[in-house]
Amino acid sequence: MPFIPHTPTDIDEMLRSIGVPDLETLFEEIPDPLRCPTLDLPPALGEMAVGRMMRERAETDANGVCFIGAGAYEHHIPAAVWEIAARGEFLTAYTPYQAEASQGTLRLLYEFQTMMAGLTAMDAGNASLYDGASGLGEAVLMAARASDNAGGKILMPASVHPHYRAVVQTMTADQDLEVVEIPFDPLEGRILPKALNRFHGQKIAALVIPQPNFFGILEEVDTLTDWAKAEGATVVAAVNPLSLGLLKPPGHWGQQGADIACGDGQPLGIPLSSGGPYFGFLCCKQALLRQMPGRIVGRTQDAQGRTGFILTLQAREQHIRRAKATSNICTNQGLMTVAASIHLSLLGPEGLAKTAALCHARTRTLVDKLTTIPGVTRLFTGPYFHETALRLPKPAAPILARLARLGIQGGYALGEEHPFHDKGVLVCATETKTEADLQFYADTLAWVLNAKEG
Amino acid sequence: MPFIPHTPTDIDEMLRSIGVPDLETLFEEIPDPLRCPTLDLPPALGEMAVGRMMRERAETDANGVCFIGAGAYEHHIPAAVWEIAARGEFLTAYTPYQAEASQGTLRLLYEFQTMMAGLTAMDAGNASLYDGASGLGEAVLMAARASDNAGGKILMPASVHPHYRAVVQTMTADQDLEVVEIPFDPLEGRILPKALNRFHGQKIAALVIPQPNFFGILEEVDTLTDWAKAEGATVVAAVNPLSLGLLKPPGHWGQQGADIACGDGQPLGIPLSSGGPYFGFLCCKQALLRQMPGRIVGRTQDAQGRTGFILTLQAREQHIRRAKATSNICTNQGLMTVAASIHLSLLGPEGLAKTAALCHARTRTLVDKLTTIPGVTRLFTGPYFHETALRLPKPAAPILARLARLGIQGGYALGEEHPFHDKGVLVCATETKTEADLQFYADTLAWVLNAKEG
Amino acid sequence: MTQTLFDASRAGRRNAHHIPEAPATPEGIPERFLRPTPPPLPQVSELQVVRHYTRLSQLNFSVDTQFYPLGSCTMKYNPRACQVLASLPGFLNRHPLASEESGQGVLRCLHELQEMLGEIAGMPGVSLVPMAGAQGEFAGVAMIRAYHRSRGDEARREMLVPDASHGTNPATAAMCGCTVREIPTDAQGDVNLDALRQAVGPRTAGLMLTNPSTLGVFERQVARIAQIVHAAGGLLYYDGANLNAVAGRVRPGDMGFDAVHFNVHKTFATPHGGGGPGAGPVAVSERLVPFLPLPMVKKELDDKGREWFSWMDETQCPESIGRLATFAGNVGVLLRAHIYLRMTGAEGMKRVSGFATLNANYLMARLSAAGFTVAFPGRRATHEFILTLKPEADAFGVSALDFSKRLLEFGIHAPTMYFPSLVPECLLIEPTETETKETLDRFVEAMIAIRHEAETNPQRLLTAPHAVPVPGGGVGRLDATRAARKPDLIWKEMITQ
Amino acid sequence: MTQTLFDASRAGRRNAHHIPEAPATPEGIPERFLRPTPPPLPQVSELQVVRHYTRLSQLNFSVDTQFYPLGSCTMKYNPRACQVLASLPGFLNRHPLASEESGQGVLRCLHELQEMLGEIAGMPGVSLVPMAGAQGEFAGVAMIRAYHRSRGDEARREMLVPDASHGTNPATAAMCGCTVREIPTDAQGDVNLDALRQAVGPRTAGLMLTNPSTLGVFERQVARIAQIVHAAGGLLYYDGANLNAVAGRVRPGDMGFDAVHFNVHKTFATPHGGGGPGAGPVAVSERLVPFLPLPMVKKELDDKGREWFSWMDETQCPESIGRLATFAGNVGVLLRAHIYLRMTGAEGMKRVSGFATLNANYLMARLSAAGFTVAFPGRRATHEFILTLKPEADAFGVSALDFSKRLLEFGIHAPTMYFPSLVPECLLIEPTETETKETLDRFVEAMIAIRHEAETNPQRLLTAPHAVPVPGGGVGRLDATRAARKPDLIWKEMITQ
Ligand SMILES: Cc1ncc(COP(=O)(O)O)c(C=O)c1O
Ligand SMILES: Cc1ncc(COP(=O)(O)O)c(C=O)c1O
Repeated sequence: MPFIPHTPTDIDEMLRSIGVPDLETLFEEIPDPLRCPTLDLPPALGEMAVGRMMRERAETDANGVCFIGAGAYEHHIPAAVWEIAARGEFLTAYTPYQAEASQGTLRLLYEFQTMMAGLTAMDAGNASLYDGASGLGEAVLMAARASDNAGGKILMPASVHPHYRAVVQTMTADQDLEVVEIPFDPLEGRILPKALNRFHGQKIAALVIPQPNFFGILEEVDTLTDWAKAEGATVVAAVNPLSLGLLKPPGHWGQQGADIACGDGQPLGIPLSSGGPYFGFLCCKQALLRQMPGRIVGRTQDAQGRTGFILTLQAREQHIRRAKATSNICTNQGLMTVAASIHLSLLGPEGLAKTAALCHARTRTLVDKLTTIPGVTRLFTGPYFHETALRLPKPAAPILARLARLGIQGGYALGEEHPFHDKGVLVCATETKTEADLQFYADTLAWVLNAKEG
Repeated sequence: MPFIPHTPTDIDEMLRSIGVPDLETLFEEIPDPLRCPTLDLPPALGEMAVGRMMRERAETDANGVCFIGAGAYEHHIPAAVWEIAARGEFLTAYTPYQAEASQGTLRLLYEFQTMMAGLTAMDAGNASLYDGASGLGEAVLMAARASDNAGGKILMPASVHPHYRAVVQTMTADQDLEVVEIPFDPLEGRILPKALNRFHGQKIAALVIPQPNFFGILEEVDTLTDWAKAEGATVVAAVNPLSLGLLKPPGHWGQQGADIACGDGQPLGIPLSSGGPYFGFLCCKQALLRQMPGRIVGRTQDAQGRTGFILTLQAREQHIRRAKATSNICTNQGLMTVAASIHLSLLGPEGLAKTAALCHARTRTLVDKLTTIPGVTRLFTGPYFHETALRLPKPAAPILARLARLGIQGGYALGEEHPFHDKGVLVCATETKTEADLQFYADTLAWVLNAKEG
Repeated sequence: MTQTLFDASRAGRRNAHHIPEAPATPEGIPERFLRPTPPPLPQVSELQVVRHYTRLSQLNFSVDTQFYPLGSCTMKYNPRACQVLASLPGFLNRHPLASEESGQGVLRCLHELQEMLGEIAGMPGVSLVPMAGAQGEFAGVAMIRAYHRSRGDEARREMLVPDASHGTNPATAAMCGCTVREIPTDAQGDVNLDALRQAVGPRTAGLMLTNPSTLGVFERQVARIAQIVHAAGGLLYYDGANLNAVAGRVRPGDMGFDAVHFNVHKTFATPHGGGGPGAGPVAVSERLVPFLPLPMVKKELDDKGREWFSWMDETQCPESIGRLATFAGNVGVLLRAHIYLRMTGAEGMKRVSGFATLNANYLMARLSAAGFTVAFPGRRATHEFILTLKPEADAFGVSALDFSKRLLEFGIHAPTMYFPSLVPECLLIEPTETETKETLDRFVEAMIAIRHEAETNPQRLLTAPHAVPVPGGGVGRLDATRAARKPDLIWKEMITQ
Repeated sequence: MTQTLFDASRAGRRNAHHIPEAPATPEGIPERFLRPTPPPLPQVSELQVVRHYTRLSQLNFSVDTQFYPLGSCTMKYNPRACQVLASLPGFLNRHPLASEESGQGVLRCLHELQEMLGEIAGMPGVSLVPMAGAQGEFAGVAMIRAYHRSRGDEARREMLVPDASHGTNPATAAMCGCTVREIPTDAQGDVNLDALRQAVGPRTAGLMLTNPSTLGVFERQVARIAQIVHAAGGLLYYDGANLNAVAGRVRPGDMGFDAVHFNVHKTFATPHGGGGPGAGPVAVSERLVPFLPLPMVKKELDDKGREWFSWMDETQCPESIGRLATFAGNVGVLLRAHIYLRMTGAEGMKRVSGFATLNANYLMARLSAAGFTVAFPGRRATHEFILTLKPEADAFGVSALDFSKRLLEFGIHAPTMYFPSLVPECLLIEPTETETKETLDRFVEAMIAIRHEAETNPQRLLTAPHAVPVPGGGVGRLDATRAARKPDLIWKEMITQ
């Protein structure tokens, strides 16, 4: 059944060539006591039956109108993106070890690296990491290794996505790294540059700067970058790539720019898909190139001088350097970079900029509408991109549950990560939302807040 | 907007090369009085907006559990079929006029012709016609041309699908052809061979034999074929290709076999899609080859002796023969043959046979279940394949409307085409229906029949 | 790759996950109805199937991979949005005979399409049923005949067609029981009006005209032509295959025509699928409305004022020429056209014809400047134009076919060859509006390079192609004569296995 | 094709239908936060994009188009059903933080997958979070460290790995703050037990073992190894990359292991996507359950007795090593694995390992009979085996690399080269269970032909490939040294434009 093409004749002939009487003999080296009885798995289903089952399950998973962001964003994905990205030749290839038989993937990755370096205003980019959070983990490890202040503190703003911080925590737990949290200003919802003063003169390996931050607020990236560079620290920018259609790219922050830019590529054509697969991207300045984790594609030539592309700088990687590699990463999120490349090419500079601008405008309208509801106010005063925190007059979680049942995924309850903000909700409206959607949300929220409990 | 890549610079340069001041000058040959004002079309929508609109519309189009057949059948389509058939290189090619640049389509069509000829037990097949009904129209015209009794009557059983008969009527209306209807036996629901006796010795150009017929009933194909051949008539078989996994192929009917086999290819991997695109297939015996309408692909060689495929016998076609062509058909249903070829290859002989057998078994079970409901009986006594007619105790149309609102498309009301059978309903259960589906239908029908009007 | 899937077949190989469990012998079907052995189909694994057909696909040229300037075929970009949205499960899974209640979404789309096509045609009636251009023609001519018949005018059985017309025109006329009379074209590419005047008369059923014509020029006397034919009692059929050149600028109805078909797989960018499915909806003038083929979609308001869409059939349209399809035609294709039109709008349609025309005229100007001979040098190109390679053929002994085959090696699909047949050694070139200037420039360079080669090494052309840019380089020039002489149309080994 | 999409870019070219109307300047964002000029992205039409990437795709070898016997990577057929069903809109469009009520479908699937993987591993705890094998390893080693730490045993920071191990094993250990100690392999391909006994001790955190090993043999002493490590207080990590060979026959848990990762993109046939996404779920023994990475899916019965699925997070699993992904890992990939397992079942899983092993042993037998040197001739192959081309290298001056490059020209992807590095001039060959005997026979023929060529015309190998079966024949052997010497990693002209 499982896609095995052997006919009875094939099997006979093959066993005869090998010189064994039956298939089980091929397993004779497995010690008997280790053999397991038949596995207790659900019975095998034919494709038709499994199809019906999965369709029924997928149908129960309706999203409603979604105003949640918090690290994953609903965007319009042009139809061409996945029609092309899912072609068998992209989908069913392996990592391009044999360059001459993988020019499709390799050339595409070179173009992808170029686009990401262009977006972030960096000198180089890799061919993807797992996702935004683990990408930040890699970036922090890379910064710690590469920093002039290696061995120093890693400054991590509390305005970074809580899951990103959790992943960095997991990834650095067994390293001798001191990750220090910097609190955000409870009024503005972002790091006040003066909050850094107390670290002045301490050995700072790296400063992480989120833009926009978890609350959607824009950090004072120039000031923060300049402060860090003055301290000799490596600056790690954690950015939303779609926002870079509009926002200043990390490479241009402050006087010298950030050193490393990372983030989650999901907003660039990747479906929400309950959390993955997405992809992490990582770009850096020239000087840090050889500290970069992950695959990197370079341009080269064949003997006739024809241009070709190939995996390069492999001396950084686990299969060559083993315990001394820059990371253990092997398989990354290749196919997602195919989709992102197609997505970015279809949008172009103007498309990306306008999408970002429209996301911002939509969220502004939403905030305007929601904050006319009595008791609903903005939680923070800082300028925001396409997401921001509101305070409801009641605890947020039950209200959001109510909204969900009415067809609105109304946002992310801040109380989950910031218990002191149990009335806080993070809302986001992307370009996918119409004026009517925003009004629907506002009307429904007003109604729910007014309604008797139950 | 509509996918036009020209930049302002391009336009300037191009106009300069042509030597005109502006684009409108290129239309100067159109007489002014003929120019129309701006069209009154709905405003252009971006892809995101049109996507949202279409998704909303598609969501209103739920089928429920479908027991309608009547010429279009719900079957399991393996996921691989359309994943491969929809590849750009198949999808966006034209008719393979340049053979050397179209070997994909051409080789596939050669394989398709082979599979269809194999299914029908004929000597040759064409590369598709529009659909089953128009295919029967072409087959009748072909038979009339080719018959030893050219100029004679065309015998058309009333057990042929009413829409097929209607299309033959349209297509032969302006030809000097006499199409004579043969009534079916009201008890058995099929042609009794003795009904033909009155045509004995008349000049009969062709006899059409449906298998299964419109009511799902199996005709006595051997006897009918032998009778027709004895009269010198050409036998045109109109068959369901999926049934040929199980049923005797037209080429083996009677002593000599049918001369032409046609039908609708929809059951071979084509979605229901509110009626199209499907495809018509047409196969014939060697002797009739040069009377066949439509594209035909043949095997040939290049100068080095390498095998290649090419459109052939084009002297039959409109672009060569013009008014004397075998048909006016040009564009056919190419992509559907890609899907059908993949579908048949995935099923193989055993898959097709078992699918057909299971359809039959499911329908038997359904009929058993439904006819235990008081007042529900079989309308005809003849043996059936996977569809048959029932008589309800009340007029069928309102009952079916009720069922549809309860999530069951319960069948086809015969009253639409056969007013005297206003309580008749044609039901079909394919392999896609589970035991639970059948029971759901039976329980719901019993409830509806019992319920008070309203 | 020289394997067919039949070579790969092995007895007993099967894809179990697609094979349902079924009773061994079908109860209730007498033996005489049954097939004694299973049908001769390939026995291959799913991976073999996927690999085989994926590799086959790569052997094709297509719009998605190559420039495809095939004249009269409008091989422009087929938007993926149309493809994806027309394939939504709600549309794909609906049975054609399911309740109208469960089809309001698709029926609304089809009704909108009817309205939009009527507006583009400038005509009051539309039927979407015809499944390709040729069937649209059939519907049109059948309606014309029905019209005459309805007036008791049985004598009108002669259909006039210009000599440059597409083969489907005369073939259609013949299928509708008409005799065909060809009208010659003048040196400028226009219909010869004197000849037309002589041809019309009481036996004239009508005239079938393609405009822009198949010669790549706009028929300037179209209003006069309509007048002449109408005055003689005939009706006018407009072959709309070339509408891409004029949509949104002139309308067949305004030009005096009585019926027109659209090739939605041309003007409205539905994919051609290597030979279909297309769709050939027809629009008609007032007098032909009663005869439109069935079914059509009707819009009404229900008692609550909501729009309700339903099918119109024989009972409502007793004079209809009848049905042309088992159900409602190629609905899925029509949906793609509908989506395309909703994305394009009126202004977009005008841009389509504008830039299709710009590209054709640019290409014509550049090729002409490069020394190639255009067939109608005094004329503006429409969305396409004709080159005659007669001078090259005379000078170097190479034909339009040789040029075409050599173009394939440059990764460019050949233009339409030898049609219309009036122009010797002709190539009918249609770049379409979705191609860039750079692509057109590359085409010009290729043509110049090939002509240079024709001069210096004609043998190279005569034996082309050697290797086209497909995996493995493809086959060389195929022997068409051999194919026709002893037709090998099926893999006999499979059938007799 | 030598064009990049950047060459094709032209200022002002745009796909208007994807560009929303938006305010020119974003109100409310102070200027200092803004990008002064739009980002440097290609400006190309949709047709250019589609054509470019479609043509790029055709330059790849892939399972869908070629035999791909890449050892250790299990390049078997990726069922399209898994692809299509995991891509249903309900799954694709759900936000990771949407209400659990709106995710019962996907959560049920993930929970079933947890259960099935636990059964296949023979272990009680499963977390699906790790996004590839290497991250699964990280989770495993981090859990081992957390376990020791939880017992106050801070000294155990040494990780043992066989010298033939995959590079991710030592790299992972290092990321988890361990020092790595390599254990040698004996001539039979088994771990050298004496060396192991000497290595273990109070600093031993654990051992990472791949079984079947990367040498293509089953580690026969695995029970003894487990005993030795456990007795010394270490834990055992099972690199499950090669489970395709033994799934359904032996279980890591039964062999005494404490943690294992699955490469679902290998054993469970999820597509590798040219480099991911994969997924590397982990299963663990009882003692490691508290440390599993978050989140996991929990099943409960609600008050009406209905199953209810929800996420378990830090509050319920305080000892967890924490999070590894922003959300729940590569859910879409996990769905594909789930569907595959639901189609396969227990019997199917056993058939998978059976036929993967049959194919490998057949290929090994035939190549051996043809005179090639297998690395461990006394052993059964598992799902893969190693050939050493040392004799050919010595005799003809050609390397495993040269053989590999020449194979590409036969339309066969090369096996894994030069891994494991213990075996000189090695090819690690994994045919997988989904390939036919005919394909294996063709591989043997190709190998024989290439060896013959090595003898008669070694230069042909040394300069291979000249033309691989992709459109245009592809590029020749690429210069890796040049690439590394002066890295050219981005198209600078684009950025600086
Ligand atoms: C001028 C003209 N008329 C009619 C047709 C026939 O259209 P179809 O192929 O859709 O039947 C064509 C198609 O090539 C054409 O070019
Ligand atoms: C033996 C072995 N271990 C670990 C890995 C790493 O798995 P992944 O690439 O999924 O991170 C691989 C992948 O090639 C492998 O072969």
